Amino acid sequence: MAEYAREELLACTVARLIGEAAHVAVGAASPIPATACALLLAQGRPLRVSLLHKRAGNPFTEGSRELFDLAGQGRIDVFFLGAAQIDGRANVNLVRAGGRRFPGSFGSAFMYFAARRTILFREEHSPRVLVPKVDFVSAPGVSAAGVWRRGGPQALLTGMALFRWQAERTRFRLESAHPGHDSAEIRARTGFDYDLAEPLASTPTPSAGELALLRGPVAREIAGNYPEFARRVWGRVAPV
Amino acid sequence: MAEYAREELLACTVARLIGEAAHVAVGAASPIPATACALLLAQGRPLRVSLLHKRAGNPFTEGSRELFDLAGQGRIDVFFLGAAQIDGRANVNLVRAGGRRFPGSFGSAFMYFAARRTILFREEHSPRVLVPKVDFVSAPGVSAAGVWRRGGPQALLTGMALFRWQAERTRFRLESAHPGHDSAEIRARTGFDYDLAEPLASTPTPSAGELALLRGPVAREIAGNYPEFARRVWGRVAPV
Amino acid sequence: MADLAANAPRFLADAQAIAAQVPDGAFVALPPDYSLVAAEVVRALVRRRARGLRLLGVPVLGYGADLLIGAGCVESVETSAVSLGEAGPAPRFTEAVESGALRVVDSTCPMVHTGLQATEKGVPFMPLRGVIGSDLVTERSDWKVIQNPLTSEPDPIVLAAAIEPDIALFHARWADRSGNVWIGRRRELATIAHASRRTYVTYEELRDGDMLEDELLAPGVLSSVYVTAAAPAARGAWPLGVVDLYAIDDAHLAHYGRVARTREGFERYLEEFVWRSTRERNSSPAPSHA
Amino acid sequence: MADLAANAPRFLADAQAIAAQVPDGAFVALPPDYSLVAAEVVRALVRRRARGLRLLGVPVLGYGADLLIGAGCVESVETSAVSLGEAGPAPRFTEAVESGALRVVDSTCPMVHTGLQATEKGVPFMPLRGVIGSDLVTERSDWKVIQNPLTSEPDPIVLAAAIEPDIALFHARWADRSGNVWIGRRRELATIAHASRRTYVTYEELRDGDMLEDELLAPGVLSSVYVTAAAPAARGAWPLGVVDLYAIDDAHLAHYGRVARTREGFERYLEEFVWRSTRERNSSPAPSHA
Repeated sequence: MAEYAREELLACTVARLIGEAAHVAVGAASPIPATACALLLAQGRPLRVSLLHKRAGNPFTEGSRELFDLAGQGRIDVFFLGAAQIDGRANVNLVRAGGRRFPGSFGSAFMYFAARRTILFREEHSPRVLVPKVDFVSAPGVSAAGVWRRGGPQALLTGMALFRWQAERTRFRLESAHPGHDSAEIRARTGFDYDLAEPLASTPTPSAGELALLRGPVAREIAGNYPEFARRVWGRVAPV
Repeated sequence: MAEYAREELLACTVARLIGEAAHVAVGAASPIPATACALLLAQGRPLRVSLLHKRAGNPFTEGSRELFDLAGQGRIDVFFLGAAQIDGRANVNLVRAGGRRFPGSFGSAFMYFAARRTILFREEHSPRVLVPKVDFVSAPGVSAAGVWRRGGPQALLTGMALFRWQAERTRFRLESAHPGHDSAEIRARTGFDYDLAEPLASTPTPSAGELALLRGPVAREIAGNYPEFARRVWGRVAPV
Repeated sequence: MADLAANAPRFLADAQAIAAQVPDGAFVALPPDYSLVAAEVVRALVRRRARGLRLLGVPVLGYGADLLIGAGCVESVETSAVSLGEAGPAPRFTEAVESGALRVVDSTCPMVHTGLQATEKGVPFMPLRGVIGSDLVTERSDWKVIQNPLTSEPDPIVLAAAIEPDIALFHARWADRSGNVWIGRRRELATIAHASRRTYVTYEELRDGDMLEDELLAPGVLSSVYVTAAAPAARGAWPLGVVDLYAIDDAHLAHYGRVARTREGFERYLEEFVWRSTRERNSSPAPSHA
Repeated sequence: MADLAANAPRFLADAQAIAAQVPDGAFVALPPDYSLVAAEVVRALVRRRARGLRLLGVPVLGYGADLLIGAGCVESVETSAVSLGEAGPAPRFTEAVESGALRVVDSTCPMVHTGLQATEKGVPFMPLRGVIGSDLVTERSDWKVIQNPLTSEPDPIVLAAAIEPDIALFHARWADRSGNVWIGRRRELATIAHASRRTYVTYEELRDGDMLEDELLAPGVLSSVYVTAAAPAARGAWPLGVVDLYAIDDAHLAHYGRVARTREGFERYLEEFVWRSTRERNSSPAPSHA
């Protein structure tokens, strides 16, 4: 089995979650989702990727409003959300908890409703992040009947595991553990309750082909918009 | 007294009505208001003129929405409205009357409220145009208490006379007759009731200085956007 | 009308191929005469005998709409006005309305923009100041006057319902190989495209490279994300204009405004300028009839 | 704050002169770090010891806001987030909120845009989809959830109140002698300017001619009608970037993100990069601290 960085496993997993989609949007400070999209493009998928914070050749011409308008029009298939806290109802908190202040909700309170699917992504897998109930709902995972909502959570990916969202049960189901992690550890590190798939699968690791793309064209592409990340994972420096 | 075209008298009168203003907007098919603005600019007034249908060097960069947004923001001081029918309450009709169809309301139903002042302008002075009550209200001259309204009618200029709007009385007052017309003729040709200023003044005629500007720089400017009009009044052909 | 997202750029052969994509009965948004009308597609729609089109003027209509109306392609128009500007009233529109052949949904310019902006943002309505007291409000069952919910003072305000065109149709200065089109400062075209389920664009010239990668060009670009398909049409706006390339053909429009006053004159005009081949129009300088 | 319309173009000497126009207590709209922040004016505001500023992030805030907050210039922020992006959380913001020194009016990006678009159109509110069920709604007394007035089906929808900044403040690539500024595809700057009572802009270079007369440049121009005053500031966005001219100084931002975690580190940073003369900053290549 090829050696790989955890970020590479996560990017490949995100790429699989994206699956068939016409238009994926990536928001602020999301190097792994951006890497996943770059991987799909490098694989020749006819995917449109809108990076909100792309520094050069930004796809938008209406400024930072355009991403939200696109989503409002129903043109965004997949979006990503990270959060300081995520609970078992797929609520996300990006504002505050226990006296700590986080950056803020960004576009979550809208995008979580307007994008067709949202992939929740947070590397830290701990009871501090995955809580029974978020201290502040930046955006709810579930909406009452009659409330307009085009889409919602698809999955929750952490540094340890992949959970699928079950819309009909409004609960997560543990789908796979990343290599090196097991069911008991995940249960101990997860503050909310969830369903189990038995037996628990192992998250597929990156193939040699995926790794070759990641370390070649994808790394070059990502270094432009996420220089710190590219340096850490691939030892790459941003092009000037 | 210098010889002058009726259009020149009207443009000079419109220029006086504009008076002190920072920003004047001119809508569709309004060569005489446009001429008045060009005259003020040629006189060195620090006036901003936005021509909705300026063909080259259009002032807007947000497309045809920008004029209305500007007015909504309170940035338009003076606007012009023509109409198929105008009544004594300063209502305007640009839609239909007596089986006849007119082009339509354009932006009147908004601009008449949002611009700080509106000058009503119609060359034809007849009982067919100046009616007791319009058949269709494209935009009302007067609004009920509590209805948001930043501005309203300032005056009504026709090919025969100038009426001032009296906001407190919600009626027009005949202010002056153009040379060659008198009080009785105006009364006979006006379908609505109005107040009289006694004695009736004569509308001032263009000065030699005004005529020189009109026939020089103003005619050149206007020929670009209103080629038919410029040819008719000044025998000018549009620059290519 | 299902598809919203266009992904890979799609190019069609010519204006006729675009016209074939516009089904009878479609709700088609058109720009005003001064803003990049796809006149060549309009002629192709007449030739393919399109029927039942519902036109939306953003915010007004002119020559192109009058042609379609006269040729019997149009069931209704929603617009703030139909006019030929300096060339006078739109003769076929006027005749069709006065004879009862055409339904008009009357609007006022900013209400059209507002209704499209609502769709652009994905909301069902958007408010606008003014308008109250206009008979337009009484006629428009899709507008509603409500009390401003944010104040306890009396403050009526009108809401425009979201306007959702099936098709946006216009002309552009350039397209590039990525399927982006350059519309310059004619931002109403962007709004139309954002709000429409499908967008068809004819263009003067194909440009190499990706215009979105060029910071100077990008502000005037409509991204291919909104473009369903594009097709070349040199002088495709004629007798209307494309800024910096060719001016509006005033003499031709004045000619049209005169001859189209009668049904017979209009038919002769169609014969001369529409039924004859498109290629002839495109390859030779546009004739003027003063 | 009375004046809306600027007529004759007004030029000021430098960023310091712009900072002098921003009164204590003003409600100031700022763009995000990736969109032409007038960083030189931010430093000048720190130097003039501005107090009580209320910042609006359109839709988020970053380096510039963190500097103002740390220097004690800010009473409150209304924003969707404050962050240094890849350089991590905004340290002075985080500290000020956690210590109770700074009031935050939390928002979400499209609600900021929507509130500004309301002012841009001159309406008191504008609706947005989503948001319902977020605790943001409970905290924002200026937002209101209503039943969609256009349907009889249950359909709650949230209204954003119009946001009316006193001052829009940003940087631009060019200004011309007519007072127009070129903002390229950063249209949020146009929205901010449209919605604000006064707009102050610093620019990299003065360009001859009227950019609105140039069809290629015009789509990226903000007309002087919205510009209260402009002033030159070469490298005026540093350590943030101006596309095609200089990139964001990642190493410097990372340095800031580290040292500003402590009050002492922040004070040293201010001493080094703000209290020392502006001229020094502008005339020499910007230093990087990796």
